[in-house]
Formats: sequence, C-alpha cells, structure tokens
Amino acid sequence: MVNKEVGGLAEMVRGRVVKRHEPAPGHVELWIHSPVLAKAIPGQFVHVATGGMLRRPISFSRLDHSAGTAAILFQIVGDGTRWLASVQEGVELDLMGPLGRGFAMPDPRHPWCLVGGGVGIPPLLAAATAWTPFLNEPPTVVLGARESALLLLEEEFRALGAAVEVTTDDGSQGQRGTVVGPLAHWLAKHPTGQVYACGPTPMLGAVARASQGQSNVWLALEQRMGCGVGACLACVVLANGQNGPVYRRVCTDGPVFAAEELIFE
Amino acid sequence: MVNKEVGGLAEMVRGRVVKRHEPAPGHVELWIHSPVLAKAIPGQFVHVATGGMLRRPISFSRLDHSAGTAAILFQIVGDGTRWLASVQEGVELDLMGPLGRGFAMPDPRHPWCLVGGGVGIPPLLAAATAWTPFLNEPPTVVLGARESALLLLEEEFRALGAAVEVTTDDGSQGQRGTVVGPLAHWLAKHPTGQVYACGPTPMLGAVARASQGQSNVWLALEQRMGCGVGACLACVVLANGQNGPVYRRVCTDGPVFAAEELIFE
Amino acid sequence: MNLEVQLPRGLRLQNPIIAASGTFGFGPEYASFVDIGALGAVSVKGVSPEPWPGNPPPRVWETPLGLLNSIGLQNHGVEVFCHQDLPFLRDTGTKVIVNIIGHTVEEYQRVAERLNAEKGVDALEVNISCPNIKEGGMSFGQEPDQAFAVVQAVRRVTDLPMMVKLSPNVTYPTVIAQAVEAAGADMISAINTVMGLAIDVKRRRPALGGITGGLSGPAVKPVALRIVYEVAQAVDIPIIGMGGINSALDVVEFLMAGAQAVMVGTVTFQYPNRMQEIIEALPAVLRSLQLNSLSETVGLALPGRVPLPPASEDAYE
Amino acid sequence: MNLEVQLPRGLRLQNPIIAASGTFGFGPEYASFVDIGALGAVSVKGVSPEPWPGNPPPRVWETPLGLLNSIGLQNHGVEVFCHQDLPFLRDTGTKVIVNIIGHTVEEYQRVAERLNAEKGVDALEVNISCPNIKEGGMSFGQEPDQAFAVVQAVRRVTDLPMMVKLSPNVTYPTVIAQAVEAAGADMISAINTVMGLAIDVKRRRPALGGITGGLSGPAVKPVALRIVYEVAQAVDIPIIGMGGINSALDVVEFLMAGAQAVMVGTVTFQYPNRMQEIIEALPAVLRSLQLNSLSETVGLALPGRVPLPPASEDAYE
Ligand SMILES: Cc1cc2nc3c(=O)[nH]c(=O)nc-3n(C[C@H](O)[C@H](O)[C@H](O)COP(=O)(O)OP(=O)(O)OC[C@H]3O[C@@H](n4cnc5c(N)ncnc54)[C@H](O)[C@@H]3O)c2cc1C
Ligand SMILES: Cc1cc2nc3c(=O)[nH]c(=O)nc-3n(C[C@H](O)[C@H](O)[C@H](O)COP(=O)(O)OP(=O)(O)OC[C@H]3O[C@@H](n4cnc5c(N)ncnc54)[C@H](O)[C@@H]3O)c2cc1C
Ligand SMILES: Cc1cc2nc3c(=O)[nH]c(=O)nc-3n(C[C@H](O)[C@H](O)[C@H](O)COP(=O)(O)O)c2cc1C
Ligand SMILES: Cc1cc2nc3c(=O)[nH]c(=O)nc-3n(C[C@H](O)[C@H](O)[C@H](O)COP(=O)(O)O)c2cc1C
Ligand code: FES
Ligand code: FES
Repeated sequence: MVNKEVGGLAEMVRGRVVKRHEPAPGHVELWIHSPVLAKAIPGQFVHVATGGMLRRPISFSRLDHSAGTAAILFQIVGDGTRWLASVQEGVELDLMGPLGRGFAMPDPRHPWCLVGGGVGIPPLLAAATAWTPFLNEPPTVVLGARESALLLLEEEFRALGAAVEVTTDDGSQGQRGTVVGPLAHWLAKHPTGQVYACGPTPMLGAVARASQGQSNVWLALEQRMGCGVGACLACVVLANGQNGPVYRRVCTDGPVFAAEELIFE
Repeated sequence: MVNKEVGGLAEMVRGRVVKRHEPAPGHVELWIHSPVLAKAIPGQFVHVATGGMLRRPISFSRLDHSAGTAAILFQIVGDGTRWLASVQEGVELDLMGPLGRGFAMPDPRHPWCLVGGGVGIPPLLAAATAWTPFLNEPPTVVLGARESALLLLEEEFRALGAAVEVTTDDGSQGQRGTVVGPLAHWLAKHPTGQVYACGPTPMLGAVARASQGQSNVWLALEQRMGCGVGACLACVVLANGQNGPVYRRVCTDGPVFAAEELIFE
Repeated sequence: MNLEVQLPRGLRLQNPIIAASGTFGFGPEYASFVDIGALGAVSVKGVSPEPWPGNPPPRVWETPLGLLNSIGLQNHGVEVFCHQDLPFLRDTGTKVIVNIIGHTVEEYQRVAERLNAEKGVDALEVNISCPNIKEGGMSFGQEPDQAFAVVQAVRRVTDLPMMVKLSPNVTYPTVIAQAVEAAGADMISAINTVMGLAIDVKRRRPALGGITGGLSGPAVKPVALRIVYEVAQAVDIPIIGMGGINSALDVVEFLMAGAQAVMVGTVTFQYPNRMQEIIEALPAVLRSLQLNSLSETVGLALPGRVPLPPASEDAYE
Repeated sequence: MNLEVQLPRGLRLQNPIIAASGTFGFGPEYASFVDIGALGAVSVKGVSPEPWPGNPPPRVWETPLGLLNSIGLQNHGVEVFCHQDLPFLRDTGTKVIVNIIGHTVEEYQRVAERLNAEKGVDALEVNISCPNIKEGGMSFGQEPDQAFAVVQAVRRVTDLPMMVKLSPNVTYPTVIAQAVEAAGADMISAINTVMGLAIDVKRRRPALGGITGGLSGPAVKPVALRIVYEVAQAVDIPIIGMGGINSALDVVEFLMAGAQAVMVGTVTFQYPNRMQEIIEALPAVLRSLQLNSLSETVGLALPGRVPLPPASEDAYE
C-alpha cells in the first residue's frame, strides 16, 4: 500500500501570526492567517523561512477552513525554531505550502488509533479534528512524552471525545514507558484497526515492528530537508522498491508513508 | 617628523548611546556614555562591533571629559554603518578604544588650520573643541562637501569662533571646488602655519601636494582594518622608510601621520 | 537592457541566469513556484545511464552561510529522464542543459549518445566530479588526463553545445580547464561544490550519511570567484560562473571576474523566486554602476582591462 | 576538568586553545585586551630571515561569514623579532610557537637556525604556503616533494618541536601530510587560508591589492574539518586544527574530527576575548555532551571509533 493522498496546491505565502501560545516549556504554537494553508490536509507541512540557509519544515497542528487559519506547534531545538519562537503576534511569516502528502482519511468501518510522541503529536490533532465528525467513533489516542510537563495537546484530544492513553519516559504521568505498550495492546484487540503515528524515527520504527503484518499503519516521517518540493533529493528515507531498497523523498513521496513501505535499520 | 602622540590606554568598553542625531541625510551622530573613551585624544578612533566579521573604525567627533561622553559621527555606506545608524538611545555598544595615535596639539606660537572633507570633518571638531581654549586664536577651518546638504558641523566650528570657509563640489554652498583652493591660499599667507586634515584619501593627497615643503602638516588617514591594534598588518599605507618605501599601519602608527611621512600614488 | 547571451554552437540564452544542476530537480518540481520560462536556462540534476541510488541520509547540513550536501548523485537514469522529465521542460520554453554523469568514460558517452535521440536538449554539462570507479574512486575532475579523456570521449559522440563543470578541489584549476578546452569543451562551468565535513557533536560522528559533502552557498563565493577569475585568463572559451550567488550584485561580481553567464543554486531552496528577482534587478544594478550592457561588464576586473576608477572616487564620502 | 595537552618533544600546553599565526601579531599587540598567559600557546605572525614588505592595500575584505586577506606575509624579520618581540612573549608565561617562512629552502633553514640561539621559543610552525621563488612562485605546500624538501631541511637544523602548516589549496591534502610526516614533522597544523577573490564592483577590479587572498573565518570551517578528518586517518602525528573556530562547540567538532588542539584566528579581530571565553566554556560544553576529558573526545568521530549514539536519541524530542 502506498500513500496516494495528494495535498492542496502549494504556493509561496505570506501569513500573519494571529495568535501565539506556549503549551509547554520550550514549545510554541503559532496560529497563522492564511486561507491557502488552512486548506491543507492533516499530515502536510509548511516550509518556513527562519533566516538560515534552509527553510524549516513544520506540520500543521490545526487547520480551520472557516477562519482561514492554520497553526503550527513546535519545539525549540536550534536556531531556526528559536527565531520562530521569538515571533510575536502581528508578524508576517514567509512560508511555502502546503507541501507533501498528508494522511488519507480512515475507513469508517474500522476503528482508528492515533499514536504520537513529543512534537509528533500536533499533526495528529489536525487529523483527529478533521475526521472525527465524519467517522462513527472518536479515535483512541496514545500520547508519549519525556515527562508530564512536556505532554502536548491532551485536553484537545479529550475534548473531541477521544479515549486518551498517556505514557511518559519517567512515569510522571500515565503509564511509564513508550507508546508501543498501549499500541500493541490496542492492536491485539483491533486486528483491522487503522494506525496513524508521528514522532521520533526510533519510535516510528518501534510502531512499525509492533504492527507488522497489519496493512493500515501510516507513519509521518521527519528528515532533514533542502527544497521541500522534491527537487534536491535531500530528505530521503530507505523504502522497499520494486528491485530492492530505494531512497524515497519525505517531502513529496511522504511525509506520510505506509509502514510496510519503509525499511527501518 | 613623525607622530609621537600616544593616546589613552585602550580597553574593551560597553558604552550606552545617550543621544542620537541625524546631522545630514544619511549621516548619524551618536553620543556614547563612556568615561574611558571620553579621555581619548582627538584623531584617535573607536573600533565598533556591528555584527560583521570585522569591527568598524570611527573617529571621535566630540569628547567631553566632564560628562564622560564621546560622540561618533558617521555616514551610512554599507552594512556596518547601516546597522549602527539603526541603533537607538539606550542601546549598549560593544567597543574597543580609544585606539591609534591622535593629533599632537598645535604650537601656540603659530596659526593653525583645519581642513576637512565629508566625514573627515568630525575628528577636526573634536580637535578644535579641545584646543581652542588653550591657543591664542581660534583656527581657520576649511570644510568641503559634495553639496550643501551634506556639509557637516559648520555651526559648531563657528560657535568656537573659527573662521570657516566652505567649498562644495557643485557650488551649492561657499566656493565651488575642493578644499585645496582655500588651503593653498591660507598656506601662502601663513608659511609657518600648522595644518590638520582629514577626509578621503585623494583629498589628503592633494593637501600633501599643496603643502609640500611645509613641515607641520598632519593627515588623519583611513584604511580597511582588521584588528585595529597593530596585530594583523591589514591597514597599511605606503610611507617613507629609512631604506625606501615601507608599509605602515594606520591603526597604531597612525591614523595621524605627518604629510611628509607618506607616499601618495 | 538586452540581457541576451550568445554562447558557442548557437546556444542563445534570453538572460544570463541559469538554475544550477542539483538544486532545481529534473524540471517539474519547482513549477508551481517559479516561472521556468523566464529563466535563461535550467541545468537539470546529474543524469546517469542507469539509475543511481545516492548516499544514506542525512544528506544536507547547514554550516555558517553554507550548505553541505551529500546527495550522492541519486537519479532515475537517462531513460526515465527522457520520458518523464524532458517533455515537460521542452514545453516551458527555457533552454535545457542536461548535466551528465558516469562512473567510467563509457558511461558518460552512453548518456550523451542517448540524448542525441531527443528533441529539447539544448546543451550538455559534463559533471566531472563523479568518482571514477576504475581509478579507485578519485573524481575525474581532479586529474587533467582523466578530465581530458572524459571530455574527448563525450565530444566524439555529440554535436551539442558542451560545457564542462570544474571541481574546485584541485591544486591547479587552470590546468584542468586547459585540459578540457583542449579536449573540445565549448564552455566551462565553475564551480562545483567544495569538499567539506561537519561533525554532529551529539551523535559523535560526521553529520552527513556520506561522511564528507560538497559545500555550496554564500560561504564559497570567494573561492568560486577566484577560480572563475583565473580560468578566464587561462582559456579562450566562455565561462558560466557559480557559487554562492544570492543577488544581482553577486552576479555582477562573477561577470566582472570573467563569466558570461551564471548559475544560481543553493539560494533557490530558501527563495525559489530569487532567480526571477535577480533577472528583474540586473539592468538597474548594472546602470547604477554606469554599465550599459552585459557584454561590457564581462571580464572588466581582469588584468589589463581595468578602466580608470569611476570619477566618484574623488568625491567626499 | 584538566585541559592540558601533551604534544611531541615535551611540548605541553595548559589548554588546547592557541592564537593562530597572523591574527595575533608578534606578541605585544593584544596585551591590553587578552590575558596572554591564559592561552594554551601563541603562534606569532610568519617570520622570515630578512624583513618582507607585504602586499599593497587593501589587504582585507569581508565576504559572507568569511574574511579575505592578502597581507603578503609582511614582517620585520627574525632579528627584530628576537630582540623586540620574543622577550615580551617569554614573560607572559604562555608557550611560544614561531611561524617561519621563506622563499627558498635555505631561507627557511636560516630562520630556524637563528631561533636555536634564543630562549623562549617552544616550537616552530613551518608555514609552507609561501611562494617558492625558485619554482616560479607556486607555494611549497602545494607539491609533496617541495613540502618534503623544506621540512627535511628545517628538521636538520632544529630539535624544537616542529609543526607543519598545511595549505587547503591542493587536490590531495593527505599526500602532503604524509610527505611532511616522512620528512620529520612532529605535528601538523591545518588549515591555512583557502584561496579566494572578491570583486570591488564600484572600482571594477579585484577588491584586494594583492588580487587573490586567503579566506578564513566561519565560512571555511567545513573545509577545515574535512581536511583534519582525512589527515587524522593518514598520519600518526598529532594535528592542531583550525579554520573558522568561533565557539567551544566548534572546538569540539575539531577535536572529534581528530585534532589534539586548535588555533583560533579571525574571530579574535571582532572579539579579542573569545579565546579566553572558549577556554572557560570548554569543560561545561564537554560535560553537556557526556564527555569527561579532552583525550576521550579526540578522534571520536573518526571511522571505527563511533560509539553507540547517546541514549537520548531514543527519547521524544
Ligand atoms: C515533515 C516534517 C514535519 C515536522 N513537523 C514538526 C512539528 O510539527 N513540530 C516540531 O517541533 N518539529 C517538526 N519537525 C521538525 C522540525 O523541522 C525541526 O525541529 C526544525 O527544522 C529544527 O530547526 P532548528 O533550526 O531549530 O534546529 P537545527 O538543529 O539548528 O536545524 C539545523 C537543520 O537541521 C534540520 N533539522 C533539525 N532537526 C530536524 C528534524 N527533527 N527533522 C527534520 N529536519 C531537522 C533543520 O531543518 C535545519 O535544516 C518536522 C520535520 C519534518 C521533516
Ligand atoms: C581611523 C578611521 C576613522 C574613521 N572615521 C570615520 C568617521 O568619523 N566617520 C565615518 O563616517 N567614517 C569613518 N571612517 C570610515 C568608516 O570606518 C567606514 O565608513 C565604515 O567602516 C564602513 O563600514 P560599512 O560596513 O558601513 O561599509 P562596508 O563598505 O560594507 O564595509 C566593508 C568593510 O570595509 C571597511 N571600510 C569601508 N569603507 C571604509 C573606509 N572608508 N575606511 C576604512 N575602512 C572602510 C569596513 O570597515 C569593513 O571592514 C573611518 C575609518 C578609519 C580607518
Ligand atoms: C543539493 C545539491 C545538489 C547538487 N547536485 C549537483 C549535480 O547533480 N550536478 C552538478 O554538476 N552539480 C550539483 N550541485 C552543485 C551546484 O550545481 C553548484 O555547482 C553549487 O551548489 C554551487 O552553487 P551555489 O552556491 O549557488 O549552490 C549540487 C548542489 C547542491 C546544493
Ligand atoms: C590576517 C591574517 C593573517 C594571517 N597570517 C598568517 C601567517 O603569517 N602565517 C600563517 O601560517 N597563517 C596565517 N594566517 C592564517 C591563520 O593562521 C589561520 O590558518 C586561518 O586564518 C584559519 O583560521 P581562522 O578561520 O580561525 O582565522 C593568517 C590569517 C589571517 C586572517
Ligand atoms: S527536501 Fe528536496 S527533495 Fe525533499
Ligand atoms: S588593523 Fe590590524 S594592524 Fe592595523
């Protein structure tokens, strides 16, 4: 199975920050007014100019068609995100997007589970918000974080009616350990379940292993990017090709891939 | 004759901008609170961090011991001065100084003349202000500018009682032409006169030629600098050495040289 | 101002701004962001006779005003290129330069020959920075005799305008330039990326999957200008300059150093629109320097060509 | 944390931070800004047997995060150096490395021999980037046999610890490194500046009086790391790394790439204090990377030395 979802047509966009919030220490969420970006599909990303040589790819945490706003939620990890975190309401950002292939909507006949770790959680909120109204039941959501203080968006998922399970590395909230425990449990109970996961690459590898044999497992990947549009071939991940392993581009073949497409080392 | 004047001991200084003024289009004067810099000798300079790979050397336009302030007046010509021009009152600058050998005070027995072109004028104001109280008569001052609007500090010199002659390239104020005309005239009348000149290098060459044979002619030079302290040998000008031409450093052997020391091509 | 550039074998560009190989894909990728038809030309990502897999990720890493990459020349091979990408490019109306690569002299020849069969290829750019697998992996572009051999072999099979792209990672770039001129190159493009490395201190290993990488972007501009300036004095064929170009003023530097046209690479990642902005700004920038045409600008800074400094030098500043 | 570095022939530095040649004068110039005694060592500006005049100005030009210089090795000769500068340096308590230069093999020898007579010289740094006037001006450091000849000749006349400074402007830096090792070098310092050029578009000529210049500063850091990393695998003698170091993290990159100590140059012009700040910051920066000594850091990124990634890689970020 290959991700065939295609997003809205990408453009160069100038978008004004209309709201700024710090959901956790070292994390910032910015709401951007941009009707073009607001039409993105959950799992797509925006490529943000932050002053460095390269733009920074960030997924959408919220997409609001009617308000014409899109939000991004990111962790401060280096110069680019530090600059972006310093941006205040009213500032106009230089953006490219929406880019990449987003998540395909779940089949309403089967249960669905969202699995997010750290700053992999935000795009899953966009997905949950977009799909819950159209599906028979709200999702099961498994959230992982290093510690309780860094857990993102739990309340937002609960507000959608989701069943939320939390894991933390240090046990400061929910179950101690990683998201893989609760996921494996859920998979055992829902053999036709559909999984949507986003988080650090080692976590995604673990999700892929835990769901081996299952066919509706979708992973949103990260990789260092150059162009963001498929031109430079920088952002590749190892995938199964017709004649053995091939490198595929996260920016245009992904960022969402079927778990079975990928090769984790 | 060689400039033996030595300035105050240089330091790394953080100095707050206490006043900002735009004396002419594209020119900014900043008053900086710094008792260390305020003790500089006219003709010395300060090396200003402006974000580039190198600091920017700027002479002092005013030195006020009692207030503990030093001022710099500069033209916006590139990135460094553009940044410096954007600095507002209250901002702290990262400075090194005072650096270089300043002007030696004139011999009170002989008349003196200050010759300044463009942004070469500011250091001469510092000199006139420092010396006039101690000398028998105020200086003759010849100021040159491209056009009337760009003429700097004329009122300040007049306030000191100086006889000011103005030349402009386009004749929009004073005599049309360069400072060399009035200077040659003055030199003819004052064979023991002492000349202090600062301005673009071609102008200083013309001053040197016009005053050939005269021994009390002092020129404050500009050259692209690295360290500002004599270490890198970047800032050299061609000078007469014991065995022919040698390169001497503007930052520590100058910026003030006796005209007869220098070789203009 | 007329920005046309006339190059050998009838290659005429509407302006001197060319998208640099490897930074503009195989054609369609930037179509929604750039008016490709407005560019002087596009040099596509290196194309080999068969598909090449490329290097393990990470493949890019930022350095101070520079970019390290180790893409490893991943591409889907000349067959797929001809069917999938070339028709699109042909329709944009821009000139198409195909950057060709190989691991052996025969592989280079094979790509060039295959392209003879296609309409819409306006020129070849022979990228001699590829590892020569027969000679233990050192690049063809690092030894004059190997550079000569590749270029001569390609020249034998093609009548297309042919430029050869120089590596900066050599002791004497002019010697390589003279070798490829002697082998029949119509033009030289310079420079390819500068070999570099970064360490990922957290992971305690080289940052790039391919260990070393090629440095591009503003950081390398002085290196590129030095090579263009020296090569311009060493050969009689036109030079296409590149390396760190960000602005129309940067373009003027390359023109004065002896380039007839330029390529723009890394900056496109940040500002896809920058090439068009440069094309639009160039006439005004030239005029502000009292220059009235491209041709009088080319080589103005070369020895023996220095005119009197503009009169304004004598004015007060 | 103990920052001492033990180098060949008993050269012991109190820490790995050395002022780079040409950016710290002959000793006294920075005395009112820097606590020279706190530095690991000072490498003085290149010293020749007789005074050298240097190149016409302008001698420096800024480039994107880089600095071009064409000082042309101006210096007042070894005699004046010994009388005027050396006594000052000796009294600071830092280690003194004398960077030596010459136009012929004999000139290099002459400087080295003259320094034998002096107390207070702790090591020599043979700068082989000088033009070899007998061989038409190409630098000694660009050909292995010439590099070998110079180093062997200096080795014959001195027992001082001797490092040889590599030029990055060569096709195969490792070949030069192996040549100087074979000729008796105790250490290698790398890199000297990268050849570059800038155009002054207003004056329509090369910006520097010396036409081409040497590029230094952050822009060249990836080039320097690449050469250190490769040379560290090609020779068995210690390496002193440099090129674009601005911070303690930059120092860690060079250490992991295989350098035992580093030199800091261009940044001193902007921040004379930076070397001291780096010395003070280094222990904390190493500890933040779970490293407890200099020695375990050296070479950590070299092939075969890669430890498991730190556990934190598996945590959510
Ligand atoms: C498709 C996609 C979606 C993403 N969505 C989010 C999100 O919603 N929230 C969030 O906090 N982060 C997200 N990331 C990661 C985010 O792009 C990086 O954290 C960010 O680029 C770091 O930039 P920096 O300058 O602060 O860090 P630095 O480490 O200084 O960046 C240096 C370079 O490395 C790249 N880089 C660093 N970390 C990563 C990474 N994890 N993935 C990809 N490139 C990286 C940067 O883009 C830059 O080119 C996403 C990444 C991708 C590829
Ligand atoms: C001793 C001395 C005193 C000076 N006093 C004054 C003053 O009082 N007022 C004033 O307006 N200017 C003065 N200048 C000139 C001033 O230093 C330059 O205008 C300034 O450095 C330009 O910096 P920039 O970044 O704006 O320009 P850019 O052109 O972008 O600078 C690029 C580089 O060139 C150097 N540079 C450019 N122009 C000059 C120049 N004319 N002289 C020396 N270096 C230059 C810069 O320092 C920098 O390293 C003085 C120069 C010297 C050497
Ligand atoms: C990601 C990337 C990929 C590249 N791939 C190629 C290539 O396939 N063939 C080639 O000749 N040059 C390639 N180059 C080199 C560029 O064409 C150009 O020579 C270099 O980047 C310098 O220009 P710049 O500083 O404007 O980017 C590549 C450069 C980058 C950054
Ligand atoms: C102005 C200047 C002068 C230099 N002079 C010398 C020299 O005399 N001898 C030498 O071996 N290296 C010389 N260098 C090179 C430096 O020692 C160093 O190798 C180079 O600048 C890279 O380090 P950096 O990026 O930290 O400056 C000089 C560098 C600069 C910037
Ligand atoms: S980032 Fe350029 S191909 Fe994906
Ligand atoms: S600026 Fe370094 S010696 Fe004058």
